[in-house]
Amino acid sequence: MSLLGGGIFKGMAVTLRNFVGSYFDKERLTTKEYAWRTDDKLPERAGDYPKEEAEQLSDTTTVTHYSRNFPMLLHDEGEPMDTVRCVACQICERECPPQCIYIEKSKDKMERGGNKAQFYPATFDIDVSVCMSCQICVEVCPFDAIVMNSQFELSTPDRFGGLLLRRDDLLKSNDYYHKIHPEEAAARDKRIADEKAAKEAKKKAAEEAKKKAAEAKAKAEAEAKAKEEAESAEKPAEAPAPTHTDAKKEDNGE
Amino acid sequence: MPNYELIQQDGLETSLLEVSMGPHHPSTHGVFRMDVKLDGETVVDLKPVFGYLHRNHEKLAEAMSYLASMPFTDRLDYFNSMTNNWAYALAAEQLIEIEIPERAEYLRVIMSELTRLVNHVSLVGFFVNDLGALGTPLLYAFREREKILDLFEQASGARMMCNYFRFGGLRCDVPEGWLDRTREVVDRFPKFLDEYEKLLCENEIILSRTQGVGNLSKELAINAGITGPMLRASGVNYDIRKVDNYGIYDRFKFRVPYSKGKVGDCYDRFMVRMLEMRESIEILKQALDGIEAGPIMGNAGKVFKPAKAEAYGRVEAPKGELGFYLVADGTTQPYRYRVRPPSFINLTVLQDMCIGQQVADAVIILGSIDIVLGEVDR
Amino acid sequence: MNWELIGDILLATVPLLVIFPSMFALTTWVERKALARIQNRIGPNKVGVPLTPYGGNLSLFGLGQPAADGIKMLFKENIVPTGADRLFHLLAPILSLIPAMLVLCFLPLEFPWLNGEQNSVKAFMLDGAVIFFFAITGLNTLAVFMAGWASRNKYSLLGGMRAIAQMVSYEIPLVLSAVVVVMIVGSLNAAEIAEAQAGWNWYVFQPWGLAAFVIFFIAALAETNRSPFDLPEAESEIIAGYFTEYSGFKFALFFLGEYIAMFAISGLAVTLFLGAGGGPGVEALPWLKVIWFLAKVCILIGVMIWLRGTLPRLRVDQLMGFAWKFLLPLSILNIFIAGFAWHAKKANEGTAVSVIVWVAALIILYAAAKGLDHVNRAKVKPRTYQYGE
Amino acid sequence: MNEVTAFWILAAISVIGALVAVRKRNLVHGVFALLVFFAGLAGLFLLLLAEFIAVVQILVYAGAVGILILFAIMLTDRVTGKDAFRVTSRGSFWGAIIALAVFLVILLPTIREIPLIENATPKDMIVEQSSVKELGTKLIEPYIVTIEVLALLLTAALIGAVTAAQGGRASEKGENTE
Amino acid sequence: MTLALHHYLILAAVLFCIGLLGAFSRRNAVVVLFSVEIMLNAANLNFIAFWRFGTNPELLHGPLFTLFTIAVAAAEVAVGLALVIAVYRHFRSVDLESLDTLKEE
Repeated sequence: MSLLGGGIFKGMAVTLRNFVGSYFDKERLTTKEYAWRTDDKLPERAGDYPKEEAEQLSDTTTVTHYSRNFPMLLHDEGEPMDTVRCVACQICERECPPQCIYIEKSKDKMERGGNKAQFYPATFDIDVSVCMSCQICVEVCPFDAIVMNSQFELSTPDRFGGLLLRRDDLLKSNDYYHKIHPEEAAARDKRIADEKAAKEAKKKAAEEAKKKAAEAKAKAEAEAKAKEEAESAEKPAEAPAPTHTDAKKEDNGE
Repeated sequence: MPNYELIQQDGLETSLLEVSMGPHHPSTHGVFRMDVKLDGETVVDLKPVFGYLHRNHEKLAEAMSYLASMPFTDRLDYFNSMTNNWAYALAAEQLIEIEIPERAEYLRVIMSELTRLVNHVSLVGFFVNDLGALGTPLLYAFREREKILDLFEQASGARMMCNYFRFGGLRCDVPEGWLDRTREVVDRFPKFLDEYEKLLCENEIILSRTQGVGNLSKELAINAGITGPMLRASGVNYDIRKVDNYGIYDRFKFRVPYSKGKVGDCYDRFMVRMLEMRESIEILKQALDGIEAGPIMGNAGKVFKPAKAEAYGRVEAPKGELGFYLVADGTTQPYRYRVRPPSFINLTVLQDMCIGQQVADAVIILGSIDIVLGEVDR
Repeated sequence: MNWELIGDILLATVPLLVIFPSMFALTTWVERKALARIQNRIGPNKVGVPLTPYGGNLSLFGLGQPAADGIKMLFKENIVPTGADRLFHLLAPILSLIPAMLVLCFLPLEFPWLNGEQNSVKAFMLDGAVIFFFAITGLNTLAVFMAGWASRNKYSLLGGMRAIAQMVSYEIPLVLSAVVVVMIVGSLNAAEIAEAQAGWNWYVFQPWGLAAFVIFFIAALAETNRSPFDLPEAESEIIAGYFTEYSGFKFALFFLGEYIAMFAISGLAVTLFLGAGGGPGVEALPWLKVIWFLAKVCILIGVMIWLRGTLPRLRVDQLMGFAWKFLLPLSILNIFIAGFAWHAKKANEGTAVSVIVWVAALIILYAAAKGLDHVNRAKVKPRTYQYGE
Repeated sequence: MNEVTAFWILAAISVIGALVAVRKRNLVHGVFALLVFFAGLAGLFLLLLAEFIAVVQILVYAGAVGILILFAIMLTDRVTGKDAFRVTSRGSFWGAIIALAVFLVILLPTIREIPLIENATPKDMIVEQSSVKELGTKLIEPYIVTIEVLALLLTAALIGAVTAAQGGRASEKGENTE
Repeated sequence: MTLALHHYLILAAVLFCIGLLGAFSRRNAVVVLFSVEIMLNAANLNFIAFWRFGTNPELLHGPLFTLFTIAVAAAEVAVGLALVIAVYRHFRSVDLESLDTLKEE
């Protein structure tokens, strides 16, 4: 025989425990009071609401290092458009599931970071009202040019243009990327560095091999020459054949 | 003016009241409509109307690459994006020879069982909310759900639309320390469940509101193709994790709770879910013990281009059997893409369960079916 | 003109019109805050005294929230649905507030500035205060019906009909449990009932009084449409019941009426069972009586909020069954037990006898309640489940 | 504000309430007008120092009878409460004539009696003599048989009403009613 | 001017005749029930008035009789409305003029 209304009393005990616990137990009260400003002041006017970028990023209650929101374009140190990684290959545009990316290739080519001159995006628009933050563009990008931003305060009074992010809005530095996603950025940079190192190593190896080959060739030639010279001392010596630029060209073409 | 139809009942002649509950109604769990004919408070006829959230999911998928559909599967049952991803990945992986690394399999199980916890705990909260509690159980449920969603966010970058699974593995590895945090959450969960059970399972009002309400017989449940906890609440021992042993479920020891009776009512459906959560915790503990370091992506190529074939992949989603049927025609896009949504098929018996019940019962019966309109309407 | 009488009336009514609406404002804040804490939230915490031009503001734990809500309600558009009965749609909220305000007069609040001897509210020293209370609260039903019918909305109509059925049914156990006290005191006068309980002689300490108090409190919850009997406003079923179509100030009036009715009925419970203004220190400082009275009312309101945070609601047939098959037989039995206990006490004054009577009455009442519960909910019990490997 | 003003106001309220109740086409409006009439009458009872009767008037008429009539309207007519057919009956003209005649017939003797009855018992005495306790004692002692008969009548009416309203069908079905 | 018995008597007469008018002129059975209630209440007013202004108020005849009337009236309303509902169920109408089966069939 159970107590009359015992289940109700048990439930009331649970709610009472939660009521009291919410004042003492961090585990129970998981919500946090949302401060308007760090200096605990009200915003000066209603239009103040979309916060400054730095402030948004410092607000770790809403944004963690793992959050992804909308894509952005990465550029390396220097002027954004001079160092943008994107080469307007349009793979992301093709793969984007909701098709929110629009890219126009540039007419001319541009050289970045000592690499071969490539196209750059003349237009790069992302309609974030359509984007669903799926990160597929990031996955398919072969140049590590597009990554996810965690900025979320994008509210705007402009109904049509306001949510269409243009190329210049999207361009963010690699430092910024490191700030918002330190682990991911470090991993990515490491991978790029590894790849680059691997490439360098390969290049070096190739160069060395070439050098060796050239040396060998030169040697052989020299020997041959010597031989020839020995054979006919009248003929003048030829310039050595190996060229640095050729090797580089070959490497870039991979 | 509404249609009134004269009816005879108990010798008292009254007129029927036609109420269109929804699509804007607090307890239809989205944009769902029930055209209810009421005799006083009793439901004499009920017609479910849906399609308000139709997004052309299946046809869209036929016009884009296999991978591009993956984020869209998140939006089917937006409570359980991980299991949706898994079902789709399973189907696609059957189309092509692909090897899934060990660590990825373990993480898939962990994610899927965490999803089950998320779904069941909030379903119980919503259900009790439909019963009329002022959100208290729901908010306790959401408090716990938040902790799991934080884990999802750390792993995949998003809380709900995770888009985490890939053909042949997972998109990325979990960050450092994630497994420890998960273990902490999992270890604490039973304590919360005890409290939750104390709050709900013995409450006289809940008992008398749910028992004998929304009866679904075993035969009807089987014939209507009901799956998941709802089928088990009607007394059928059927769980795809046991039947198919997909993934690595055969390595874990767990039990499947099901009802003793031949008829399942709302109380059974509620309790089966409560008990399933405990089993999920067991699986999670075993999986967290068993997981080892390793790669998370197999030998999958960059371009997914299967040969001509058909495949059907199904998982035990928290709501029931979630299946994806794919027909490949040798291109990078599926020729046919079809979802078997558990919510939709479980919803088909709504009318049978509701007729003769009170209008307040119709609401909780709908709640106990556990539908998500994103999946019903696709 | 009888200026003295008018002065008395003003002195008696103006405090009521000040105290209870301000308590209403405070209660909405307390309720939101308490429910939030029960649900592990924070609740209103921003609105306070806006001093933005002077740099910063006072948030005061969100105490400004009721004022902000009130201002918002006042300035909202008054929407009357097409096809609604405009006159009744307007009258219903007013009619729901009037009886609630009116019955406050019958509470034995002994304001120190009044020169009445028995009942502080001299102007309303009615002989049949308790029955007047029930008569006037009964009018609330009409307001609810009016709102439900005039809105020309099916949910409103359903809610209105539910409300009527519920209020009419629960009035019976409510009155029957009050009858016990009236019977023992031998008066319907609230002041006399309060006086009879002076000096910790509260009726809630008697077994029949305890039972009557519990029945009264449950029925009061139903009368004021509080959880778990909030079927007329069941959000998950019929949107907001009879005030689905109300917004703005009319809704605020309904809201106010509902809370004032809560205070009134809690006040009656305090009068009947909890010793009215009695409490420590009232002999020395008579003005403490008002404080004690209001404090007890607040405790009852707190329990109502606590219940609201815990319980789901009943179904219509269960609600009716509970009133007619559980509360009604129990309260009738309670009347008999009260009569027997009273006679037993009168016959012999010994402590032993009174203790035996006390315990026996409690056991009988509990057994009866248990038996009724068992009969009513024979099939309802927790189940066990089997597991497939 | 003295008693006379109160009387005229209350009289006006009850007469208007009664007239509207009788003439209004919309039945629900009619019921609420009837309730206004009852309330006005309760006020008049208070004016006549019959406090307890006023309470009972409100409790029974406004609380119970009004609700009962509303339920009957909801069960018999459309929920709009509008009369679907012609309001007045065939003999309404003659009805009005008869009503007027009756009024005159009642009124003439009343007017003639006016000078005879004017001295009333003082207020305080009435209040003292008509307390609820006094009324209860009277009800128990001389009228105990009446009240028992009344209780029987009410029970019979309750059973009769339920039987009549439920009709033959429910009794055939047996104790199926929840 | 002071209030005297005749004020109340005339008021009661007016109310009674309004009730009579309603009972005679309306076709809806429910309205006829209203009218009967109005007449009964007019009579009650008379009882109370005579008690107040008459001799021997300590006997409380007026209030007691009114109490009984109210009880009987409540019973009458309950039965009357039950009959109205029964009639409605049978004829699908509460129009008193259409309830003439005894006359024509």
